[in-house]
Amino acid sequence: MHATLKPEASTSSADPVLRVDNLKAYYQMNYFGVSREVRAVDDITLTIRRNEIYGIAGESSSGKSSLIKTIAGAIRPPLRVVSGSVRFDFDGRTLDVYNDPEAMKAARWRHLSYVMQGSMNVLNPVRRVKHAFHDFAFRHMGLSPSAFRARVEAHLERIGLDPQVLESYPHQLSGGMRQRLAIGLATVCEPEFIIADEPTTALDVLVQQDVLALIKDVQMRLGSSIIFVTHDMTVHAAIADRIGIIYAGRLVEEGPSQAMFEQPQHPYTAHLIASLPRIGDTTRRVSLPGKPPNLADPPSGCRFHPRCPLAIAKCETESPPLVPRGEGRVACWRAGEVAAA
Amino acid sequence: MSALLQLDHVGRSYPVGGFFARRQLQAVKDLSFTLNADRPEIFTIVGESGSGKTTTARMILGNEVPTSGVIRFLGQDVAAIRSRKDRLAFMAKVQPIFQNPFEAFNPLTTLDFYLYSTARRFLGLRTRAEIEAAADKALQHVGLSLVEVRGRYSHELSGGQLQRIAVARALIPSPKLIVADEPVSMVDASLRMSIVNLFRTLRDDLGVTIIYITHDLSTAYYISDRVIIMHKGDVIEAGDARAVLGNPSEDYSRALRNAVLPPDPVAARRIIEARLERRRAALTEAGT
Amino acid sequence: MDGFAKYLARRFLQFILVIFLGVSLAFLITHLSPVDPVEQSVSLMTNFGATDPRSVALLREALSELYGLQGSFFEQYLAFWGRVLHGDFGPSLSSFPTPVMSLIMGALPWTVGLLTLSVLISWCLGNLLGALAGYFRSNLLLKLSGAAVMALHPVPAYIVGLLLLLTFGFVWPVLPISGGAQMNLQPGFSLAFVGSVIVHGLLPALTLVLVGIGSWFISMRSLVSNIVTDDHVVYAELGGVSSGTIFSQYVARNALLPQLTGLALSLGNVFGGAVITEFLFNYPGVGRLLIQGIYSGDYSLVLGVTTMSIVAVAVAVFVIDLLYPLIDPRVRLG
Amino acid sequence: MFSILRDLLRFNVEFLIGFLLTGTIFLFAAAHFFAPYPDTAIYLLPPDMPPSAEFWLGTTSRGQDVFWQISGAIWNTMTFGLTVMILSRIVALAVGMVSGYLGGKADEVLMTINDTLIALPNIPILLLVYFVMRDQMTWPLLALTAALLGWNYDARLIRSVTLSLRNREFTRHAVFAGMSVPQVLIRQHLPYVMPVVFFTAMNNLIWAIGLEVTLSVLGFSDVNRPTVGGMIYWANQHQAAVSGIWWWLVFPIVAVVLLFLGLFLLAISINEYIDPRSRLSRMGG
Amino acid sequence: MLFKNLLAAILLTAASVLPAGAQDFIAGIPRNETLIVQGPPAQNAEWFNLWAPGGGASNDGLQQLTADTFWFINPDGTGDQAWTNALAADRPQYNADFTEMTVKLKDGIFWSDGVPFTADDVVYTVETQIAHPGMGWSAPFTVNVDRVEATDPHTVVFHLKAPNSRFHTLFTVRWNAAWIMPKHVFEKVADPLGFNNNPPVSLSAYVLQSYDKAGNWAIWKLRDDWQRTSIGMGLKEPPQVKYVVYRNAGNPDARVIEQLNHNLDVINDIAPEGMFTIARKAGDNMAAWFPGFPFAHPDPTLPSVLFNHQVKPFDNADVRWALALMIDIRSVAMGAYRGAANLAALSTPPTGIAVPDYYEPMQDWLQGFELNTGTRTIKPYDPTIAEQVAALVRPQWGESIPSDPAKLKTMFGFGWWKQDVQAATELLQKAGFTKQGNQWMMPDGKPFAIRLMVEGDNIPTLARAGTIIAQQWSMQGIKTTVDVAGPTNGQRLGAGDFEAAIYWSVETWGGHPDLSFFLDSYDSAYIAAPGKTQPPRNLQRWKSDKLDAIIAENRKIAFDSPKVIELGRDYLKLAVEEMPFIPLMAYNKFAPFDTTYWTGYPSAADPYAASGPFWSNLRYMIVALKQNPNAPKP
Repeated sequence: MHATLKPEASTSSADPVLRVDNLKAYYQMNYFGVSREVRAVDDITLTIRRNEIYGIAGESSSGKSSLIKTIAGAIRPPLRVVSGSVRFDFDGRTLDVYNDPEAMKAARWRHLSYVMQGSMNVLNPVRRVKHAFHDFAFRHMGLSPSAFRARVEAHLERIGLDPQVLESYPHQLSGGMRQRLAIGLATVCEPEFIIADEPTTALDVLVQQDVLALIKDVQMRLGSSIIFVTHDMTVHAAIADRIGIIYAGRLVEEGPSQAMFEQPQHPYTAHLIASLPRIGDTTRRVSLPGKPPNLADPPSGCRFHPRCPLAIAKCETESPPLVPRGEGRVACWRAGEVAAA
Repeated sequence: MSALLQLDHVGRSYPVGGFFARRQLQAVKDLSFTLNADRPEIFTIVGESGSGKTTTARMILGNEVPTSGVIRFLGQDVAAIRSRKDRLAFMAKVQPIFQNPFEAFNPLTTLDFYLYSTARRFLGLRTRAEIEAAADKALQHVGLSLVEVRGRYSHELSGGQLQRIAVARALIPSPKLIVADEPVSMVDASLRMSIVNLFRTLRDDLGVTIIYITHDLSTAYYISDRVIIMHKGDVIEAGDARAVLGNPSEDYSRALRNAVLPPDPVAARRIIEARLERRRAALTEAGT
Repeated sequence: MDGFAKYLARRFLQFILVIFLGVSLAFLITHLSPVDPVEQSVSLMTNFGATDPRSVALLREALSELYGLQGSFFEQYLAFWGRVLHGDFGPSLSSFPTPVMSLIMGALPWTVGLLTLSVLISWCLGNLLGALAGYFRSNLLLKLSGAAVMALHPVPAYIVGLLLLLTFGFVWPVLPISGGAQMNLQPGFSLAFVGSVIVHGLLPALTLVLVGIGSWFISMRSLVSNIVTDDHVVYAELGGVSSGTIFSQYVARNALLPQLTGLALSLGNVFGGAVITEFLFNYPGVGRLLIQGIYSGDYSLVLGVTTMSIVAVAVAVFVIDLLYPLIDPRVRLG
Repeated sequence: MFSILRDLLRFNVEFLIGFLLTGTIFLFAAAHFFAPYPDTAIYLLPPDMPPSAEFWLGTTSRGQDVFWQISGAIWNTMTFGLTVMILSRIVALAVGMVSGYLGGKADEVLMTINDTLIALPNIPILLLVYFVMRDQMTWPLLALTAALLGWNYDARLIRSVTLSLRNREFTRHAVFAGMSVPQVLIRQHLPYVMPVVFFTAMNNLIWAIGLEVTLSVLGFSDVNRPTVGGMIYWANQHQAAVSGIWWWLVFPIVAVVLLFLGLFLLAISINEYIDPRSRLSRMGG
Repeated sequence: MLFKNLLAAILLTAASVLPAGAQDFIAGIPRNETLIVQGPPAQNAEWFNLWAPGGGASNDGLQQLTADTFWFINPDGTGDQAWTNALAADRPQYNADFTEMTVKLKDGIFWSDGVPFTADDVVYTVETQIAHPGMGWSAPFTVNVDRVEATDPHTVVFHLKAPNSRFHTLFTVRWNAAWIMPKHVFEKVADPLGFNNNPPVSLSAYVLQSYDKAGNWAIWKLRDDWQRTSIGMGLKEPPQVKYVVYRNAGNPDARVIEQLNHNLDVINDIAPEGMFTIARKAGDNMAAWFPGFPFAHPDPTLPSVLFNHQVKPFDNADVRWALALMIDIRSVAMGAYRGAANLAALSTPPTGIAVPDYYEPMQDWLQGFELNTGTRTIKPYDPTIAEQVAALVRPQWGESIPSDPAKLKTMFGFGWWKQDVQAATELLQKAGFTKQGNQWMMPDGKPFAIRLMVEGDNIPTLARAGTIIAQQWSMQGIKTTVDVAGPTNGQRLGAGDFEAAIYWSVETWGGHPDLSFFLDSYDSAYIAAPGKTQPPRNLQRWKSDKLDAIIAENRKIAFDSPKVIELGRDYLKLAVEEMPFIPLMAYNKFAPFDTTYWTGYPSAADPYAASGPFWSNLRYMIVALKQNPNAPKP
């Protein structure tokens, strides 16, 4: 095993680069009298350390995407931050995403970059790719135009892209190339922190493998922290140092990936892992009963209880707190019993 | 043995490219296989994007016409079915399941309308009660009931539920063949297995043959009877699913097989690590 | 390239077909007109003098022969196409025997100059304001100018022109309200003449700009408000790209592409003249010529103008279709 | 239906203002049915009276009450404009959707017709048709003619929307659910096309009213029927603009602008309401 | 920022350009030597061939200022002062049976290119036109002239195909006439019909200076040898108007604005309201036919309600009379002209010599005229209409309206028919009509409805009159709709494609009592079959044996015979009895003059010449104008 690929998290440093405290972000909608409040991010606290890949997992509309958008400061009405804070620590300076907009704007791309889902649409379709690099990165680099160009080309080569792509229009590139380009764009300034929203979803298996390797490569080289979202547990298994499981807007379990796959603490996590098919195994997989909760009207108590095989009376009334357990944290009244089940 | 579906050296090419540089893309090349009418099975087509698997599905459904070869369904040339009456008769026997359940249902149309329309058009039912009974019966097959669906819109249900409703709708005319194009790729992992399990039930209990089109080798392995692996329009490998997927013989199939990330951090990391090593080696080589 | 050639051939065929159908329709309608050019000439020549009924009959006969209006409808139609293919619309009936073409050519520079400029100005201004208003939604100045444009939009051209005419010709008489240039000034590229043309064009041009700006504004604003929610715009904002760059390179640039088709159509329509504005300001353009032609039953003239306009619009659409791939990289490269 | 109206009124300021404006003008226009004098009657009142307590909007040089003239004129002009708008919307919808959905030969034929009509210059054609029809040129016929000239550009827009809908999965799904072409077009595609229809409807209405005024100014109007263009026509005949009878021209224009603003606000708020995106977010999900 | 810059740029441009725009109305021509006249837009502006169709500048000064012929009649004049010998040295001389006309020409007249004008030009004019059908006077020459000869350079003899005592009228200008062609120019041309005659040589005092190819203006300059023209010979002083500018001044509003801005000295036609605006705003700088209300100049044409006698029930004189009696002429005068109408009960325009020859002497007859309604006889004439109209306009115009009935008659007309609904009812009943509720039914049981055709905005006052008459008839139970015919008006009138129309079928010399100008064409021989085109004048297709007799009699006598007036009166009486059309008034034109630069315009008080810009008689006004000493100095 290669030394740098140890699954153990955060060996290099333990100081947090991102602190999310009691973050609540709700969709507050009012359409012609239909008022709805969707608690997409409901009281989430987490920290991400330097040089760490933190994966966020959960099913669709669990709020994982809203969480990452809120962290990135990429929210638009009707999604609003209700309370809590998102703070980054760059160069010893603390930046509150929602209190220092100017400083945040200056820090973007230099310290903090973003890889979006659907790389198809993130690049301006009517301009050549090189303009995107110029617009996003030029002012941070302090280089002459030609030196900048050289730097960008070198960077692209390093991630396995022909610098010729700079002269292309986005739609001329394949999905895999675009996704690689998006990662190239996000890393050209060598930021400390990268936010990635479903970076490999909708990619073919071979390309996905390639892109994951690229992300890992870049991360190791730059020593950046990455927070990324995907519903695909196998992707988390492949590159996340730690994983946070979101269910119905809440963080229900968090822990080092190895430990989580070996011994999930929350019944939902356990189910997610158990339902994964694997080649060579045709034993019948059971699926989770019931349907995902409606965030506009979530279940009482533990939000997972209607679908939980271990649910007891207490789960219906009392919401379990997220408490440390083992190497991570878990929010479940019967956390100890999951592994046994 | 009578053939339910027979593809005989089927090919399909498109003009592609932009305004000034057009060329022909051979999306499917010389594809042949036969499904037996007497023995229902799950026949899987595995391939990445651009492999031609979706084009194949569209040709089988009659949405596209092969540029070469013939597709016969119960002996009839699919491409020759033109009149609305014949189309309806054909559609009663061959039904699709689409990739994205949120896309497959118009968000502004209630879900039950699809069920009712199918029942009315293919079963010739007229009264409200008959139609609802048919819809309910089909929903029961997928573990739902009309009460849960009536008057609902697609956004009110989860992807897994929608996909099951899509299956139920396809079942209403008692089709012989269901063509499912990437039916689980947009469904959450936790719900994916419920759909896949459903296909098994359909095959075993209702005797429906299913063409399952996917890029996901693990679910393909999980439910398929037979499989073909396509790459850039060509069939790379074909045969019994367990044999082909468990132990692929062609390079491409093997690469595909090896790219599947296992749900195990140690093993998964090893795959990424190996890929990374190759990348670095390639870059170093290029650098020197 | 094979595909492109095929596309070109098909598109060209359609282009020809559009012109053929359009001109034929115009021919049909003009020839159904109840205004008889012979009668118009007869009444012009007899209205004010002592008239002997016998000589009127004689005159009518002579003119009818002179104007070449004998022959069946279909024969006239064939003869018409025969002439048009040679770029000739025949003699004008109300200005016999001056060729229609030379009448149109006399009026065309005026109209083309006036309308091309006004269309371009209103297009640029409307799109700029619309894009700004769509992007900077909360800017008060933009909101106000938007409201002004919106209020102006439904006001008919005639009223806008009349208001300008009254304002600058009557209340504050500083601008010429009639004609294309100062009287007794010989046309040419002299400073005096060009200056005079510009001054005379100000009010009609302003009318056209004010009238035209609204629809560009509205469509651009709605295009922009759709584009601002596109991923690439959101992404650029997340990338800390300056709002000026986002506005010009990410928003306006994308929104302008569909507007180009509209611009081409408007420019094609230039050849039909601006009937009301030219009528009001007595501008010596094609629009006024057209009205005169209609009034005097000069269907050669009307048909000439209409045909020119049809061809111009068809060409404009054809050209923009051909140019579009050069303008929009998505179409070019698929 | 009523609850939609209530929701719109309660929760959308734009709709409220638009509704009030349009409603007021509509009531004002409808009031002409109860006018104290027939709207074609002339010289019943002292001419040229400026706005006053007795004649709120003054009187014309023809001895008509401007208030009641505008009332009838707005009604007639609106009827004309709306007729043109609705007729041309129907044609645009039918042609655009059928052309976009069916594609192929049908599309080529329809689009060639469409392009031909785009190339035809409107004003001369309308004037000529007016000449040809003369006495028979009643306003419904004129509206029909205008409608036939006014749908083509919008049909292209609708076609492009339908074209993109045609390849959506739900369209194919609908076909496999046995829905017929009209069912697919009306049930599945129409909701997505409606915003385009509404958006273009406003421009079309403006165009139609502008056309009515243009024809009237050029002297092509039925003088027996008061319209906004007709009022301008008669004001011109009496040189109201230079004679200082400003109320004869200004008030009808103000009424048209207010009416348009009202309709525009209604259109954008209804558009927001029926827009699939907004409907979906309203429904949740 | 952008807006500010843009705004600044616009303002700056405006500031620098606007004053330039206001300066120098006509390039290079002194304003105080220039008369600016409203002309029509010239289509085909480069066409100066007056003798062939082709549009061009004919009415933009070409015929008014450069063409000449034998005689002129001033339509506003009376007696001998109305007659002018132009190219002819004397009045026309006919032989006894009117088959030969001899014209003596003045000596010393030259074309503007220095070629002398001779009898050969006249002969050439007639012969060339006969040889080229389609030329303007080709048809009347062909019909009338057997042979023309120049017996000496200053004598022309016309040999006619048939007796015609009015042949000279072809060469007598009221509005225009057969103009003499320059033989030395046209004889070099292969096709006189296709020749644009650009630039034209002039036979009169002015010559073309420059013109707008777009047809918006044409400028004429006084000839250096102006004395060598028929008009110049008679002048004692040189004309002060050096330049005449015919310009298309746009719509009526623009005309008013331009005159108030002193950019248009002579207006041809505006609405009464525009006239009032000028009167109000221009103050002393304005002149008009009447110095105060009603301002308007009455043209010798007679707007009437025309009926198509070939359409039932308009063939019935009782119906026509009933319709006439339903009209309240005061409302018509007020509505059409704001009271400024010169009303006419007789079928000839109350202008020029018609006043002393017809209107004044026939007042007694009119007052005594009795109409049989079927149940009784009434005397429908109301001689006090002028006073009644005066009373209606006095609130607005106050003291400027005189109280002397004689003066009022010159302003508002001599009288008209009193509105008499009862008599109209009786007449309709006599004609077999019945009334159901407030709706008249025709004898065949159908509702009596009328489509009243008007031309529209070309002649707004008549359209306005039409709407009022329609309203009055409608109120009396005959549903009348106004039908705007626009440019098709002339054709529809000619083709008989109308029921009733507001137009005129009577035009006179104005300055001469002979009515043959229109009356000759009323001969029943010329009446076209229904649907066929009727030659001009008898648009109502009135057929009457008595009328035919009058026409035949009139043809036999000489133009200047005193019997002409007697026959005229016979015709007028017949027209009152049969009411073939309802005469309304003279065609009053509001044609104000700007006196800032020029004074001495003709007026009701001094009607020395016609003043309508399109009238060829205008030349006599132009040479008589005097510079205003108070004009702004250039």
